[in-house]
Amino acid sequence: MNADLQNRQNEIVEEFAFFEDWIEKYEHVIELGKELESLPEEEKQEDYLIRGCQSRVWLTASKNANGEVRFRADSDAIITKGLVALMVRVLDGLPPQDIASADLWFIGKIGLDTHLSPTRANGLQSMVQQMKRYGIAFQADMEGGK
Amino acid sequence: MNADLQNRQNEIVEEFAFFEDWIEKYEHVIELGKELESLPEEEKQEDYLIRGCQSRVWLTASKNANGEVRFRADSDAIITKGLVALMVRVLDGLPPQDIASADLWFIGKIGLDTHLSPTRANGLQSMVQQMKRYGIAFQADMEGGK
Amino acid sequence: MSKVLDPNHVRAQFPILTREVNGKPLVYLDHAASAQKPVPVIEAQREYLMHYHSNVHRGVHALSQQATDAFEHARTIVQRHIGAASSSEIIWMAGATDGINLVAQAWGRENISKGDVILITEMEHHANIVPWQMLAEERGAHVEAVGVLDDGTLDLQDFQEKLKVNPKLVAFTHISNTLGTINDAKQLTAWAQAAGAKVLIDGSQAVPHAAVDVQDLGCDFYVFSGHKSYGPTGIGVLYGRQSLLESMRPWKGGGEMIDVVSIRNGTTYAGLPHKFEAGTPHISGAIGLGVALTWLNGLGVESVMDHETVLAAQARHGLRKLEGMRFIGTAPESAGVVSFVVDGVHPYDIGTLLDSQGVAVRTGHHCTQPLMERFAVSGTVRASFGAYNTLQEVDTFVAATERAVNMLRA
Amino acid sequence: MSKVLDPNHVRAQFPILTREVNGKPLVYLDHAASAQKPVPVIEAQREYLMHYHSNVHRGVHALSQQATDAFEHARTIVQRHIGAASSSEIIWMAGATDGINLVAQAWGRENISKGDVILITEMEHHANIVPWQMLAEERGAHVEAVGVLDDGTLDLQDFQEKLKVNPKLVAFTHISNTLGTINDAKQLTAWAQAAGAKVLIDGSQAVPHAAVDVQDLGCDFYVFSGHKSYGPTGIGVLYGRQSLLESMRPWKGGGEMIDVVSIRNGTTYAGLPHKFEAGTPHISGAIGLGVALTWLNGLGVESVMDHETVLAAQARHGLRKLEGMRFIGTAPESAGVVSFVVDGVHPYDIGTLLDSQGVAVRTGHHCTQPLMERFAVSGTVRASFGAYNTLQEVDTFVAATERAVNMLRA
Ligand SMILES: Cc1ncc(COP(=O)(O)O)c(C=O)c1O
Ligand SMILES: Cc1ncc(COP(=O)(O)O)c(C=O)c1O
Repeated sequence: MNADLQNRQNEIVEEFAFFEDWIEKYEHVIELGKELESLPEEEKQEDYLIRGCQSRVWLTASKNANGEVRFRADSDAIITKGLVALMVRVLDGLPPQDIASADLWFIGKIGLDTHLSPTRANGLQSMVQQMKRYGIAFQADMEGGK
Repeated sequence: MNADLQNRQNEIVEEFAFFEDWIEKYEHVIELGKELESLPEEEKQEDYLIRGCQSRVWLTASKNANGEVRFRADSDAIITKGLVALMVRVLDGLPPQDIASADLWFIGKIGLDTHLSPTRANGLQSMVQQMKRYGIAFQADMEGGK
Repeated sequence: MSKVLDPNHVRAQFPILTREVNGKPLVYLDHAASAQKPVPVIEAQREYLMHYHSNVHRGVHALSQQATDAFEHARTIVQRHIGAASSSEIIWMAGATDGINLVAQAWGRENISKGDVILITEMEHHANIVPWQMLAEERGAHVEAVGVLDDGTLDLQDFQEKLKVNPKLVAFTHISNTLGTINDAKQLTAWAQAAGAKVLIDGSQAVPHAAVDVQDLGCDFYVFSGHKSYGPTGIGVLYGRQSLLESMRPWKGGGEMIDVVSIRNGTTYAGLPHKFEAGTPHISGAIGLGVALTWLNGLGVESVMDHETVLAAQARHGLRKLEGMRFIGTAPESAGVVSFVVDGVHPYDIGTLLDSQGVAVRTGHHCTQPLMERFAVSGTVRASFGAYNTLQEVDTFVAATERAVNMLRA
Repeated sequence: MSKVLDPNHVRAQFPILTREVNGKPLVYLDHAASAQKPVPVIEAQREYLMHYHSNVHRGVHALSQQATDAFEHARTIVQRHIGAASSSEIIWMAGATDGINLVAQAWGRENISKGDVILITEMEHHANIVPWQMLAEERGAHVEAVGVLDDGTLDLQDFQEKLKVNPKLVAFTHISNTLGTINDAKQLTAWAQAAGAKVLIDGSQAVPHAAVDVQDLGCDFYVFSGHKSYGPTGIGVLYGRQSLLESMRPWKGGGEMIDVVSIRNGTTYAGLPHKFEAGTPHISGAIGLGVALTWLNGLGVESVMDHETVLAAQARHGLRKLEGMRFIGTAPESAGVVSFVVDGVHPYDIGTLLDSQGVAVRTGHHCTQPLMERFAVSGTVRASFGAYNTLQEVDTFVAATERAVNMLRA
């Protein structure tokens, strides 16, 4: 398992350990949402859109020179965006195969897993799925290119 | 209220007071069913048929010289026929207006009222309704003929 | 004059209200989606399942008789509750949606032809839109929608205007689930019928909050769901005028709805109400709904409405102070529903932060997307009140909203 | 080998079994009509209503999330129980009847044309006859029925013969509710599909008594009701192969089943399974059915079947001695159902006298009138067994029947 992936998750869990109640947790998530750079309006296209029933998520991915995957993402709801920021923080810049197989245990540990439920319909679960699909696609890409 | 109607019902209630359990009551009802003269097959016509979902009842009515209503009835199920016999015994030979307005309290008193429930679908409830309708019809008939 | 309701007395009958959510006492303000159940409703269903469950109708044994009697008794409770002329006008359905679909399919297919107009309104729930769109598509008819004014009242002028093309059917909601607007259902019915239309009223939001008398309204069809009226899930009611129901063909085939079934000679159907009740019905649901309506009558539905109106007024009063607050639906005649958006803040975020403070509201389009389009919002936050909500809960809700908005704005 | 079931252990979970009827202990032998509910099923529904009821899907608050999770979890229980490939192939319906009507209307209208044949059998329940007759009438198609042999087995020769006209759909019951006959559903499906037909299996009587694997059967549709499988009333299941369900248009319109609703631009629909689930579902029913199937799995449905088969054999053994006894349905492959008539005695009378002795059986046509016609009887007395019936109860039933027949004959 990728060490970065583990370290990043541990870091987030420690960060959230400080908070005493839900409100404080969400304060932090909102903070993260605000810090995440927004996608320019012209990139918020249908192609990058993941439609939840209540909030929407946009996600783009590319591969850098080192073969690592770079994610950029946004949401129209700030709490969703904060969670999006956490996902990006954990997976951004990893090699494709590590993304494809990533176990994102931190989200349960910090108690925000209900937001990732397939029935939550905020687009987050589909986003994580989509991130992994990019991992798989870029991996195949590399193998294909060998 | 017609005195005969009251006496006949009282008589039946007394008759049933002897029985200790359901089985004995039904034994008596079956007895009554067997004693009731069957309608000849040719009278068991569609016109006289009252269709229940489970058992069927046939009922005919006529007016005698005294202006009293005479009922004859039958059923293909013997318990239904026994109950039919009780109805006939109570209402047969009464003047139309007394039939039309008859309060048949005996059936509750002897504990067989579930058989008369509109949901029982043995045809009995419709039969009682039909007997009363004959009462009304013959009454109108008389008034019309005055 | 209706008596004043003591919500604390009412609360005692709702076990769920003592629970906590996210470490905070639950404040349940999602009645337009579904109401909680009082103990008598829960117990009646349990009692049924523990002591006299059986399939209904045609059974000779005592359990079947007992279940059938309770089931049919519930039908007469519904009949009286909504003022129907006869219990055979009361058809058990799976819910309001099911009832509207029955009318769309069983009545609509026979009576709507190419070019016909079905008139609805912009404030309808999807349940009172999509079945008509599907019918219109199949039959080559058109669905038109009466507009809604800025305050959320129905545009009566537009209504009368749109009646001029003589729609075959006019279907509208008695009370809007998103705006709270109370429509003058009797007046609308009279106008629509004068223009030659049949009228279906969606009473989903009316039965839990208002006195309903279908004969006084004069409508042809009326539908509602049990679960919004403190009753069980999976049960609802379609009322239809007897002669109309009689003229209609059945919708679903199966047991209960037949008279004689023959493969060679074809099948004949049962009379009302069974003609429209194919299959084993939701017996415990019907019994539970009967108990729920009896319970609601005990409180006095007018007292409930008065109480909820006070709560809504108090909520608006508190929320109004928040910067960027915009109420969606401010009609003078309205029920205990408060829908709003806050400038620059996403409803989902407010809903999430309210939840983290124990307050349950609904956010999103509330199954009224055309209304969202009309008010140019993607969704709203909606608090909808019930008989057992208190003024303190309203204060909690307002304070929690204020906190949420401040956090989201900061 | 399946483990042997201890009915007394099972009985303890059914409160209703301790009650009396007409002063006698209840002997409930009417499972083909509806099964009683074990405590876990009753309690799961109560628990839901007391502690986490809320409308499902799209709610942001904790209750809605909790209710949705439980509701969707129940769907995966059903999926696994009947061996479906995916939970989106499991559609919640109001019952088996509702499920068959969905297929008849949503699939049938698009796929059945003038002159087409729909093949059923003479042993079908009205629920698996009337929807096809209604469809056939509308589309100008024909319903044909495969015959039944004297012992109540399906006439396989006739089945194969009737396949020669290449019916578009073959619909048959997995187990007959009147005869107890177990059809070789896998074989029949293979034959029908080889002839180009889609296959619907009515599993109403199979799910409570037999292991069902829809992928192994290979059928296109499979339906059953919750209430016959120890679950709640008002809930049932339609299984459909994913690709087939995807190709079908929705049946009912409303909330849940839409993607985008617009009055001007029309409406687009949600994906499976929601496309077929318009309106607020029967949440407590779905949860209860999940618990019922889990409970049934705990007993082992094969053990249940073995147990019931023993009971039926014992009943036949006892009844056989009665003069004029005629069993309707004596197929070698049959489930725990004993249907009979007695010469010169009306079934209604027997049913009434059994009831007076506390024994609940069903009498009449059991919603299978064509089968009554086939066997030239107006109705039968039917005892149908469940997991908790005991050999003593069978003896009570036989003795009570003997007593009834003697009284009626005397
Ligand atoms: C074989 C069969 N099919 C269908 C049904 C109909 O089931 P439901 O009435 O629960 O819809 C029944 C139950 O009566 C049945 O026994
Ligand atoms: C106005 C209105 N109509 C119809 C419905 C549909 O009710 P159900 O989902 O119970 O069928 C609802 C509930 O969501 C509603 O609020």
